[in-house]
Amino acid sequence: MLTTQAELTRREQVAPEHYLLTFVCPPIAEQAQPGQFVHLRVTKGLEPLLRRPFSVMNVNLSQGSFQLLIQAVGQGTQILAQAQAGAVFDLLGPVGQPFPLPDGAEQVLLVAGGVGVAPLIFVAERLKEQPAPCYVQGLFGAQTEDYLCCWLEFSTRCDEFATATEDGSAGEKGLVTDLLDKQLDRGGVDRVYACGPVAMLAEVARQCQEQQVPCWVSVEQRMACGVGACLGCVIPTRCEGSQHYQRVCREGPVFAAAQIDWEAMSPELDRC
Amino acid sequence: MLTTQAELTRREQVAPEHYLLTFVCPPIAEQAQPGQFVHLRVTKGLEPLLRRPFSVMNVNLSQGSFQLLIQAVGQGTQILAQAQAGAVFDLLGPVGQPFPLPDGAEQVLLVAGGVGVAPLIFVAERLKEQPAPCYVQGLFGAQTEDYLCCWLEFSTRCDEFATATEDGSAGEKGLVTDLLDKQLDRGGVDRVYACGPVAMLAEVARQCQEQQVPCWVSVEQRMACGVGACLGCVIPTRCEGSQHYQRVCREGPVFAAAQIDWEAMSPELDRC
Amino acid sequence: MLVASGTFGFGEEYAELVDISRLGGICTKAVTLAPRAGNPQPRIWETPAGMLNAIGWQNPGLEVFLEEKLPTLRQYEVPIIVNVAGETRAEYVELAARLDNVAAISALELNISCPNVEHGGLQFGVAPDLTEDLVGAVRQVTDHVLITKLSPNVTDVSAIAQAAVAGGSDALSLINTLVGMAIDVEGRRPALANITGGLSGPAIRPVAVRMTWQVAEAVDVPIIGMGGITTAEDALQFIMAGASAVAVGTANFVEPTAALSVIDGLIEYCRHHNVARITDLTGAAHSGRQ
Amino acid sequence: MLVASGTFGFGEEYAELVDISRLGGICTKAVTLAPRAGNPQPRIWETPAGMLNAIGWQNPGLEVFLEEKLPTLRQYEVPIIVNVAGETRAEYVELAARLDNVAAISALELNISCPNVEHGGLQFGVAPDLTEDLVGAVRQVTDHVLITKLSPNVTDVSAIAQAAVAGGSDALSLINTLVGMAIDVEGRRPALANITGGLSGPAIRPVAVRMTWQVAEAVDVPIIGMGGITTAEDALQFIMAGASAVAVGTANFVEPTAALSVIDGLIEYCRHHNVARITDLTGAAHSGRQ
Ligand SMILES: Cc1cc2nc3c(=O)[nH]c(=O)nc-3n(C[C@H](O)[C@H](O)[C@H](O)COP(=O)(O)OP(=O)(O)OC[C@H]3O[C@@H](n4cnc5c(N)ncnc54)[C@H](O)[C@@H]3O)c2cc1C
Ligand SMILES: Cc1cc2nc3c(=O)[nH]c(=O)nc-3n(C[C@H](O)[C@H](O)[C@H](O)COP(=O)(O)OP(=O)(O)OC[C@H]3O[C@@H](n4cnc5c(N)ncnc54)[C@H](O)[C@@H]3O)c2cc1C
Ligand SMILES: Cc1cc2nc3c(=O)[nH]c(=O)nc-3n(C[C@H](O)[C@H](O)[C@H](O)COP(=O)(O)O)c2cc1C
Ligand SMILES: Cc1cc2nc3c(=O)[nH]c(=O)nc-3n(C[C@H](O)[C@H](O)[C@H](O)COP(=O)(O)O)c2cc1C
Ligand code: FES
Ligand code: FES
Repeated sequence: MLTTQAELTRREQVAPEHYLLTFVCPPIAEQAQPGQFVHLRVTKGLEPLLRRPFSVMNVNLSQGSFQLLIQAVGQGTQILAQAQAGAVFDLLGPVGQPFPLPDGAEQVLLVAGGVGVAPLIFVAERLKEQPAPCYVQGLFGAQTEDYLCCWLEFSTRCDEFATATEDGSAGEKGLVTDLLDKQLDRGGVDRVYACGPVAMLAEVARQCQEQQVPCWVSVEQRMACGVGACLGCVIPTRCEGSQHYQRVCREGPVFAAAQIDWEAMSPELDRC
Repeated sequence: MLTTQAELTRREQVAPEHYLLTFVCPPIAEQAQPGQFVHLRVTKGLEPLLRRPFSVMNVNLSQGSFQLLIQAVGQGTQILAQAQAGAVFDLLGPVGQPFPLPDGAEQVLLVAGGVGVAPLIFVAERLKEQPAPCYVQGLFGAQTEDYLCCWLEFSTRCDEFATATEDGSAGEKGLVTDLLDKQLDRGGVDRVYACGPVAMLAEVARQCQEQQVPCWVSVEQRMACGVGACLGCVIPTRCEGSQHYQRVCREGPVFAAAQIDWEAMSPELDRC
Repeated sequence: MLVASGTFGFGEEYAELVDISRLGGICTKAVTLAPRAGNPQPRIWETPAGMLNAIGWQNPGLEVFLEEKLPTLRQYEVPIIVNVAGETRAEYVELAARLDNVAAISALELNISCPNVEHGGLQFGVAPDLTEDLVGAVRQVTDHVLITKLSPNVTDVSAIAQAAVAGGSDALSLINTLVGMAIDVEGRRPALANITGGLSGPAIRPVAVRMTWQVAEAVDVPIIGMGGITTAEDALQFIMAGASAVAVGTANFVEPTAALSVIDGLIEYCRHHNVARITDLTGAAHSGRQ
Repeated sequence: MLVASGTFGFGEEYAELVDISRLGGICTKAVTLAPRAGNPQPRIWETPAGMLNAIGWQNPGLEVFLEEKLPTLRQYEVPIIVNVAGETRAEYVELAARLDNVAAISALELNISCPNVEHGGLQFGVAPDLTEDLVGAVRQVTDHVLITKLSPNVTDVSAIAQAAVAGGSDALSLINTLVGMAIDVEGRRPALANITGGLSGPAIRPVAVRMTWQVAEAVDVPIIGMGGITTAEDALQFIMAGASAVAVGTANFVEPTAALSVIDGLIEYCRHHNVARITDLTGAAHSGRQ
C-alpha cells in the first residue's frame, strides 16, 4: 500500500449517474489485485473531509492505468462525476484483501449487482489469464437495462453470461439471485464471488451455504482512515462461535461469506 | 440591492496575485455606483462558508458587465483567481453607500493604495462623465511597480496622475501619503477620496483634517451577511462626541473620514 | 420555519431580498432594556464550516425597538418572537413586563445563553437553579408564549431544559452558539477583540441535533431546533430528533433565501414521502429506535 | 508533535506510509483491561468539516497490548503514550499499576472523557471531584508521566483541569470529542448504531482552541492541544493559546502524512519568524492581549 497521486485521463458516462474513470498511476496498476480498492481524496479541501473507497475495475499494465466505475450518489462521487481529465487526485492503495483466486482451473460463478460489477470484471480478467484458466460464469443484475453498466466489459470476460433486471428490460425479469438459484441447482459450481448491495450478498451467502458452495463477497462500510487505524469500518463476523468485528479495509473488503454474521448486519440490510 | 447570478466571462492576471475579473450581470452594471461593492459567494459548497465582498472597479453598460480587481490573499480569493470563464457565481449587490459625488465641477483628489485602486477607477470615470466634469488628480501607491495594478485604467481617467512605490521602482520612492502631503500643501483640492490599507487611510484622514479638506474613505471589515443584519462588520465612529459602531456594509463602506474614530480602529492599524 | 435571533436583524435588512411573509416567524436580534453599543471589532471570524461571532448584544434598546423596529416588523405579517436579554434577573423581568401588553408580538424568547457579554447571559443558562428561578420570575409578569433559549455550553443540557420547563417555559429553543475562539497566528493574538466568540453554522450541527434529541427525551414541551441548518435535510434531522419547529441562522448570511429553500425542500419531502404535516415527523427517529 | 489516541491505531497500520520516527510520540488507541469488541456498526458518519465516531473502545485488552502491540510499537523508536480507559475506578488503577513497571512506555494518558461507552469514561471527566479522586488514585500506583485527557462536554473545563492537576496529573491533553449525533433522514433513525458519537475534525477546532486558552489560564502544567489540527497554522493556534505540544487526530485519516506536514510547517514558521524553539510561542497570544 502506498500514498500516491493519480491523474484522471478519461471520464465517460456509462449510465445515468454512472461514470467510468480512467486514472494513470503505474504503481497502483501494477500492484492492484481483484477485490482491492483505492482510497481516494476527492478534494484538496475539507468538503468532503474524508477519503472515498472505490474498487479497482481493471488495470492496463502497459499504460500504467486503472479504471473505476463510480455511481454518483452523494457529494464525493458527484465531484468525481464532474472532474475534468487532467485533474490529479491523492490516493492510497491498493487497499485490502483481494478475492482469493483458485490455483487451478475451477468453475467460478460471479454474481454482480449494479455497480458491484466493478471488482468482478477485474476478477474475471485474472481468472481467464491464469496459467490454467477458469471457466467463468457471470450473472449481472440491475434495476433496468440502462443500469447494466459495463456489461460488455463483463460479459466478454465470461464464458457464460446472463442478466436479470427488475423491470425485465433486459435478460430475466427479477433479481440476480433468482438466476443464481437456478445456476446452483444445476450444479458444477466450484466457488462463487459476489459484489453488490448487502441484501443481495446476504441472499447469495444463504444460497451458497445451502448448496455448500464456497463463497466470497466484497462488502462496503463507511470508512475514515482506510488503513485499519480508526476501527470505523467494521462488520460483525463470527469466529469459532463468538462474534467479533473485523475491519472492511484491512481484513476485507473480501470476506468468506460464511464468516460474516449476516444477522448482525441487519442495520445495513434495513437500509436497502 | 438584489440577489442574482453573474457569469465570469474573462479572467486576466494583472500583477503577481492580482486578477482582473469581468462578469456579465446587467442589473449590477446598471445599478452600481462608485464605492459600492458586490457580496459574492465563491462556491456552492461550504468551504469557505461566507460570501466575500469586492468593490466594483467599473461597469460597461452596453455589455451589461462589471469588473472586479482581486488580490488573491486567502482561500476565497484564490478560488476566484483560478475560476474559469463560464463559471457562474451567486452575488448580492450593489451593496453599501457610494462615494458622494459632487454636484458641480470640483477639483477632486483620489488616493489609491494597492488593490484599493478599484473603486477609485470607477469614481474617476463618473467624475469625468458628469455634466460638469471634475478636475481629477490621481495618486497611486504600491510596494513596487509590478503592483500598480490597472494603473493605465486609472491614469487615463485622471487629469493629473502620480505614483509612489516603496522601492522606488516607479514614480516617487516612498508612500502615496507623501505625495498627498505635497499635493495638499499646494492647495486647490476641494475634496479627497481614498481607498487602501487602513494605515494609509488613517494618514490620509489626518492630513485632510489638518488641511481642512473634506475627505471620504472606503474601508474594509470582515463581513458575514453583507446586508446589515449580523452587525459583524462594524467600525467605531464618532457622532456628537459619543462613540458608536456603524456597519461597513450598510452605512459604509464609504464614510466621511472625520466620522471614523481612528484611534479605536487600532486593532486594524496594528495588523498592517 | 423561523429565522434565528441575531441572524435576521429586525427583518428590514432582508425585506428587499426575501419574501418574509413566507416565514413561520422572525426571532429578533437580542433586545435589552438600554441601548447597547456592542463589542469592539473584529467581531466575526470564519472557521471550517462555521463562524465565530462576538457581537455583544448591540441593539437600540427596548424603547427604540418598540417605537421604530416593531412597527416595521409588523408590516411583514409574520409572527414576531422577541429575543430578550439582560444582565440581571431584574432586567429580564422588567423587559418581559414592559413587553407583556404589546399585542404585536407572538412570543418572548429568553436569551439566557449568549456567550458574548461579560455579565448575565451565560451564567443563568448554565445552572439549573438559576434558570428555573429566572424563567419563573419572567413567567409571573407575562402572558406571552415563553420560549427559553438554551446554551450548548453545559455538561447536562437536559437538566437545564427541565429547569426551564419547571419555571414555566412553554417551549425551548436550542441551541445557541458554542463558545469558541481563534488565534490570528500572524498577529499572535486572539482573532476576535472579545477573545472568545460564539461558534455557529454547519460545523455545530451534530452537537445541536444531539441536544435536541436529549432534550426531547427529557421534557414534553415543543422544541425549536437550530444550529447549522442549511438544507431541508438538515432541518429534517432536527425534526426527527424531536423538534416541532426549526430555525435557520448562519445560513441566512450565506444565502438570504436559505429559509425559503428549506421550506420548499420540506414540502417536497412531505409530498414525496406522503407525510400529511411536517410535525408528523417530530421525533420520528426516536420511535424508530430498536 | 503527537498523533492523537484512536486515530493512529497502534502505529503498525501507518508504518508502511509514514516515517513514524519523525513523530514526537504516539498516543495509542484506548487500552482496557479486558478485550472489548466495541460498538455495532455503523460507527462513523461524516459531518461538515468533521466526523462522528462511536468505536466504543474496541481493543484487544491489556495483555495482548503488552505482548503483541507494544513490541511492534517500540520498533518505531518514538515515545509511546498509552491511552488507558476503564469503567470503574478500580479498573483504571489496575491498568496503571500493571503498566507502571513497563519501561517501554513514556507516559499514561488517562482517558476520562470518551463519550462512546455506556459506563465509565465520560462520567469521571465531567465532575471535578471524581476527576481529582480518580487521578489521585492512579497517581498512587504509577511513576510514569501522567496525562489526563479532558472532555469538552462540560460547563467549566477549567475546574476539571484544576481537579486533574490537584490529583497529581503532570500534564493535560485536550480536547476529546464533542458529543454529537446525526439522523439518517431516509431511514428516520440515528445514523450511528450507538445513537450518539464523538465529533472530531476541523469543525471543533474553535472550541478546542478556546478550551486550551482557558485551561492555560487556570493551571500551570503542560498542555497537549488537539482538535481539528490539519495544518501548521492550526497547530500554531493551539500553541499560542497555551499548548506545549499538539496532536493530530482526524487529519491522519485524511492524509496519513498530515502530522509530518504540520512539523515541516512549524519548522518553516520558526525559521521565517526567527523563533528559536516552537515552545517559545507557547501562550504567545496571551501576552499579546491588551
Ligand atoms: C471497499 C469499497 C469499495 C467500493 N467500491 C465502489 C465502486 O467501485 N464504485 C462505487 O460507485 N462505489 C463504491 N463504493 C461505495 C463508495 O465508496 C460510496 O458510494 C462513496 O463513498 C459515497 O460517497 P459520496 O460522498 O458520494 O456519498 P455521501 O453519501 O455523501 O457520503 C457520506 C459518507 O458516507 C460514506 N458512504 C456513503 N455510501 C457508502 C457506501 N456504499 N460504502 C461506503 N461508504 C459509503 C462516504 O464514504 C462518506 O463518508 C465502495 C465502497 C467500499 C467500502
Ligand atoms: C467593502 C469591501 C470591498 C473590498 N474590495 C476589494 C477589492 O476590490 N479587491 C480585493 O482584492 N479585495 C477587496 N476587499 C477585501 C476582500 O473582501 C478580502 O480580501 C477577501 O474577503 C479575502 O477573502 P479570502 O478568502 O481570500 O481570505 P481569507 O483570509 O481566507 O478570509 C478569511 C475571512 O476573512 C475575511 N477577510 C480577509 N481579509 C479581509 C479584508 N481585507 N476585508 C474584509 N474581509 C476580509 C474574509 O471575507 C473571510 O471571511 C474588500 C473588502 C471590503 C469589506
Ligand atoms: C451573528 C450572530 C448573532 C447572534 N445573535 C444572537 C442573539 O442576539 N440572541 C440569541 O439568542 N442568539 C443569537 N445568535 C445565535 C443564533 O440565533 C443561533 O442560535 C445560532 O447561531 C445557531 O444556529 P446557526 O448555526 O443556524 O446559526 C446569533 C448568531 C449569530 C451567528
Ligand atoms: C475514530 C476516533 C477514535 C478515537 N479514539 C480515542 C480513544 O480511544 N481514546 C481517546 O482518548 N481519544 C480518542 N479519540 C479522540 C482523539 O484522540 C482526539 O482527542 C479528537 O479526535 C480530537 O482531535 P481531532 O479533531 O484532531 O481528531 C478518537 C477520535 C477518533 C476520530
Ligand atoms: S477505515 Fe479505518 S479501520 Fe477501516
Ligand atoms: S456584514 Fe452583516 S451587518 Fe455588515
